[in-house]
Amino acid sequence: MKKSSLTGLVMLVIRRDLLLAMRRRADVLTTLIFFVMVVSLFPLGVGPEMDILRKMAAGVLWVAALLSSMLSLGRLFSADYLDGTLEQMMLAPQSLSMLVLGKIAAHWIVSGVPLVLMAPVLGVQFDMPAQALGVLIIGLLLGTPILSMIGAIGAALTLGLRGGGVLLSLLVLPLCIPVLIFGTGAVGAVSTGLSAVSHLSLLGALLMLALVSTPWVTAQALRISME
Amino acid sequence: MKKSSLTGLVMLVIRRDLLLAMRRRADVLTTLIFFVMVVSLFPLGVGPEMDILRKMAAGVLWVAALLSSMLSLGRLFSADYLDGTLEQMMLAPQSLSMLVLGKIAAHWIVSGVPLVLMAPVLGVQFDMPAQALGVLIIGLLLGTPILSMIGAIGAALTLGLRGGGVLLSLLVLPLCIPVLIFGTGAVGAVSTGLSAVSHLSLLGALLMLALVSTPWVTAQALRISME
Amino acid sequence: MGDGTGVAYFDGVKKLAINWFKYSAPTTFYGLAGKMIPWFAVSAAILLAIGLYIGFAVAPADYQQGEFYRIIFIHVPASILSMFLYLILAGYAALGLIFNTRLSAMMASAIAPTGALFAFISLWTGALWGKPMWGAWWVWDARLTSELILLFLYLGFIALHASIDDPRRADRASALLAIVGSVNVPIIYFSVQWWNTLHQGSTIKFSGTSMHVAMQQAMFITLAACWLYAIAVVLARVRSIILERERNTTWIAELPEVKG
Amino acid sequence: MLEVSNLACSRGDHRLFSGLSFTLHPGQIMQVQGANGSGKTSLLRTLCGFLMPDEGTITWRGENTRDLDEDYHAEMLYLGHLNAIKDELSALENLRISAGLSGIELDEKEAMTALRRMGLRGRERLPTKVLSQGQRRRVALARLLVSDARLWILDEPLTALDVGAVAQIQELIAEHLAQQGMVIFTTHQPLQVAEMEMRSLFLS
Amino acid sequence: MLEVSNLACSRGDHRLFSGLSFTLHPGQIMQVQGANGSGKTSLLRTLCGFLMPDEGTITWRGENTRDLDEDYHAEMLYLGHLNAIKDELSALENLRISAGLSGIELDEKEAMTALRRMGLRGRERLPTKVLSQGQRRRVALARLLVSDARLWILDEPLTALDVGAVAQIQELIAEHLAQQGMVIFTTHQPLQVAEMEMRSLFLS
Amino acid sequence: MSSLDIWMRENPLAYVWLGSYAVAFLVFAIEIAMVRHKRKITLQQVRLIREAEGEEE
Ligand code: HEM
Ligand SMILES: Nc1ncnc2c1ncn2[C@@H]1O[C@H](COP(=O)(O)OP(=O)(O)OP(=O)(O)O)[C@@H](O)[C@H]1O
Ligand SMILES: Nc1ncnc2c1ncn2[C@@H]1O[C@H](COP(=O)(O)OP(=O)(O)OP(=O)(O)O)[C@@H](O)[C@H]1O
Ligand SMILES: [Mg+2]
Ligand SMILES: [Mg+2]
Repeated sequence: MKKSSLTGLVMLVIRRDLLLAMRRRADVLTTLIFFVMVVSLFPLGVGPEMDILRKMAAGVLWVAALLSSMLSLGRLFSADYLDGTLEQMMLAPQSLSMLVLGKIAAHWIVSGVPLVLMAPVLGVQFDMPAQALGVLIIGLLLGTPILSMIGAIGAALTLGLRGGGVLLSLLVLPLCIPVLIFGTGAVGAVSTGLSAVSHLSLLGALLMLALVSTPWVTAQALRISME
Repeated sequence: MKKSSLTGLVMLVIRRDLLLAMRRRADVLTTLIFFVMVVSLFPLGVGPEMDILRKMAAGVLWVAALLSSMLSLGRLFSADYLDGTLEQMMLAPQSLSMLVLGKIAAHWIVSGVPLVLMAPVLGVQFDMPAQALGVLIIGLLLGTPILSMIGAIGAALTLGLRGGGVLLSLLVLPLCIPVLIFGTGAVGAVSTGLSAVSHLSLLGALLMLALVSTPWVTAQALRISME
Repeated sequence: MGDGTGVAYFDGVKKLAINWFKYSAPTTFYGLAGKMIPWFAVSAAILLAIGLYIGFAVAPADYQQGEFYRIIFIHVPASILSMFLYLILAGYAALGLIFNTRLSAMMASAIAPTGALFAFISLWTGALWGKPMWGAWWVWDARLTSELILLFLYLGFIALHASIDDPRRADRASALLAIVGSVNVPIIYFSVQWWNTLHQGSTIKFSGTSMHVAMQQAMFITLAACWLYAIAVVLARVRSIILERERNTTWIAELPEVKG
Repeated sequence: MLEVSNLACSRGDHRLFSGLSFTLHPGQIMQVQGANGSGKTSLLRTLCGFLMPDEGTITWRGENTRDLDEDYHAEMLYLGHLNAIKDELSALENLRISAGLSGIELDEKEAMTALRRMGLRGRERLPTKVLSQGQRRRVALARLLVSDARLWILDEPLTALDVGAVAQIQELIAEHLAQQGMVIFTTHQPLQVAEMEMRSLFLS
Repeated sequence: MLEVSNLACSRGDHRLFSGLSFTLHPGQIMQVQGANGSGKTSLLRTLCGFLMPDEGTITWRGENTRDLDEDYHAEMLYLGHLNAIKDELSALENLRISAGLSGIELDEKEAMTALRRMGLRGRERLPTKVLSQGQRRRVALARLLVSDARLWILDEPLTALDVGAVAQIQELIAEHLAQQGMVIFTTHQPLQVAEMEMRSLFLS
Repeated sequence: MSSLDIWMRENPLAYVWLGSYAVAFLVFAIEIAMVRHKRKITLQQVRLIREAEGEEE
């Protein structure tokens, strides 16, 4: 028996969440497949004309990424809330914000990263040019952690409420719109021959901002939801 | 105290679910707002060119309808499962399939109908012509109950599993694709000057098929999930 | 026990006897499958070699497609197998659900990964073919899309089975899903009629009748090879599943590979 | 009336019990006892038909419960770990709906009387989400008062109840038995039913 | 050490209690009693800091628990209605993680010993979802064995436990008190702690 | 992309072999490896269980 430090505790939380994700491997896969499926639904609905499809590609991929990270966010705290683990986390002898950050990191590794890796394959299906694909991926790499972090606030606020999933999307989607706009904007810029740097650096700035502020806000939201 | 009949019991289930929906009014609204939001995200992601937008309109509306009914389906049985009401329903002295049909009907009234009513407003935003709008609405009116019914099977199968929402979509979306194809096909036909009757009557046939078979299949799935 | 105060008791001998009877089907099947696997595997390898030899050395290049058409010798078998395997899977699932036979459910879950992989190969090789032929890796054509949906159906089956821990519930739930999904297969298939379609029709119409025969021969031989391969792999997988599920029975404990 | 013969049940790979037989006649009560994890809940759920037994049969009035199905359901009442009440609905609405689901239409007055007898006076119209653990359990148990089922299957009915409520439940059970009802239940707390011989079934 | 003065708490519009004061010294144990809905759970959750009291203060070693926050958390242990265990993880993993969350790193052997003492021998590596109600509660209670907290706050620790497990918990509490620990708990079942004066707090 | 196109036109057979058959064989190989691995693991597990039971008796 020995006492654990702050980093020790954060690592414990990350390890625990990854372990749980491994145990429920299907979950991880399903988020990914949901992403693939939403993306593939559009051509079915819109029709097979490659010209239109190419133009919508970045938009569709970003919207699908947004939706699938929203969906997987519903589970970020709810399982822990329902079985009482969240109560125990709030009684941990370390700052709740840091534990929250750990949970968000684990969530991104499990649901954000596979999505980023899958995106190029889907982009090819829409016949996206290579350069646009590259920008898309960098954008997703910067953007998905922001989505996870903003989503965490929503997940904390809607904890234990019925219809959490939809309510969550409702709260969080408007906040995510800037990410969507910069992300698709970057791709748009590069396809019209402009530079994507300004869009991407705005995304980077958003990422920093989110990293600094959201864990604390989420921790407060959790405290409120536990009352 | 008096004994209740089969129709009495089904009506009780519908009344109860509508009452619950009224108590959680936020839920009903959020499904609708989710629909509106997904539809509105696309112009943001794809860009403001009206030509492209008009061509994607039907597809986007249908996909959004599909996704929002998937999301609300997660709740169809899960609340009743978690608090034990479903056990009691299975012990009701009437056929479980009929109770299931009651629940599906209530779900459609609460989540399908508002969506159908909202669709024309959104269609106008995409500059859809009046005739196409009309066909879109008839299609949605025939299609959304099918989505609810197919979704009910998925909801019953994934009962009590983690990651239910996403898993549900994975199971159910492929099954819903014909509905999507006929629904958008009808709009496509009418916009290219053809008749939408054949598509719509196929949707009608699917509806009949679903009405006859899905309640029973769902009831079996519920029995399996309760073990 | 009996009337009055009931007493739970545990009759070991009786349990063994009942288990022996109940599990007799997997018992015999396990051994039989073990004996058959090498035959299927070897003949699959031989046929594949012959088929590919005819396909690449005997059959000449197509006058329109050049050498690219030679993808057909893997593409078509993979496509056909992915569809048939789904129907077989659904058939086993239905058997298992209706007659509550354990082996059928195990067969269904053994087929799923192979089917999914064939669907993947079909998509992959099709995409590689599409690039030189249509100038795009992927078009949203009915045939292609339906193959993609088929892959999703497989994945849904696997995911559902994997997310349920209780094996009996997992079997029954995913069996129900497979049956419902099979209703969808013809619907998807007929959707070809509502779609403008780039993909080849169901009859092979290559020019050059003299080569036609060699091409067809090669294709049928590789098709047979793929069938044999699929059977071998499925049998091997189902043996592991039987071992896993029946690990508490005596006949498993008495197997030479377990004892040794 | 309820006749169980040679029942065997397993969860996962684990055989919980086998060769279990007993008969429950009208007016009889039986307590299922056993340590944690001995299979009490599984037995009750098998009797309800949620779990399929590995072997053996359960008959009610001489017919297999599987075949009777809905007719059997009409004559039995199961109360599990879960309360089967909705947080958003009031105690009153909850009781009327759950009675309705078991086939009995209840008017408001009858429901009120039942809830008051369960010690929920003044809380009948509050949403149940604001009730305490024990109060919620009482709402669930109020079904016992309005049911006309012959067979009661109760899984740990006394959890979270205070002394007063426990006494009430004992009284209720005694009444039910006096009217030729049957009860089968589990509990880790002592339960005394006046003037009744309590049969016990030990699982181990 | 734990000093509560003039505490008042309400849920919704309903004042549960007010003017509540008591002090708990090392080696003391206190049972919070009261009928269903009298506010026992609310009191315990207030002591943990989940609920804000309307009035009054809670101090620990003379300092307000609100200000101490994490330092207070390091010295207390709360077990509520919920078990805080994960279905997918084994009993062993659950115990190690929950101990980890309360700041104690446990190696596998220590965790094993604790679980065995709680009567879970042979089930340490099973996913907890296959355990019965009582077994799951035991996994949660195993935290008591590995914790070094001074103050234990236990909400109905005995639910779902069989006779053997209840005796075990009584023994554990006696040990903790002998080491100058403090316990505050609720239960509707009788609990006897050897050679200890049991203080009672009645809520009504 | 265009360089790939040119290479593809010039070496169609290499394209077919590397792109389709090599990948297909790789998939087969992976599947066979997975099946063998699964058999190894299950056999191990079953043996472990048997040994555990042996100890209990
Ligand atoms: C990703 C792309 C593709 C997919 C998913 C795909 C899928 C399929 C499927 C499912 C079949 C079986 C059809 C049946 O049994 O009736 C098939 C057969 C066939 N495919 Fe493809 N395919 C793709 C691309 C291509 C391309 C690009 C070509 C050639 C230009 C092609 C040529 C053929 C031919 C010749 C057959 C045999 C048709 C027959 O049954 O006689 N495929 N493909
Ligand atoms: N969120 C809430 N809003 C309004 N009232 C509430 C809320 N939570 C609890 N109450 C009320 O507060 C009272 C006390 O509840 P509490 O759970 O503390 O009781 P308890 O003493 O633990 O009872 P039990 O023995 O049944 O567990 C109850 O009457 C309940 O109706
Ligand atoms: N789904 C399942 N899969 C595998 N094993 C299970 C499952 N459900 C229960 N078990 C096991 O079955 C045994 C009996 O469980 P059950 O819930 O019937 O016990 P119980 O007698 O009600 O115990 P308690 O007094 O703790 O409620 C337990 O040992 C448990 O581990
Ligand atoms: Mg139990
Ligand atoms: Mg309480």
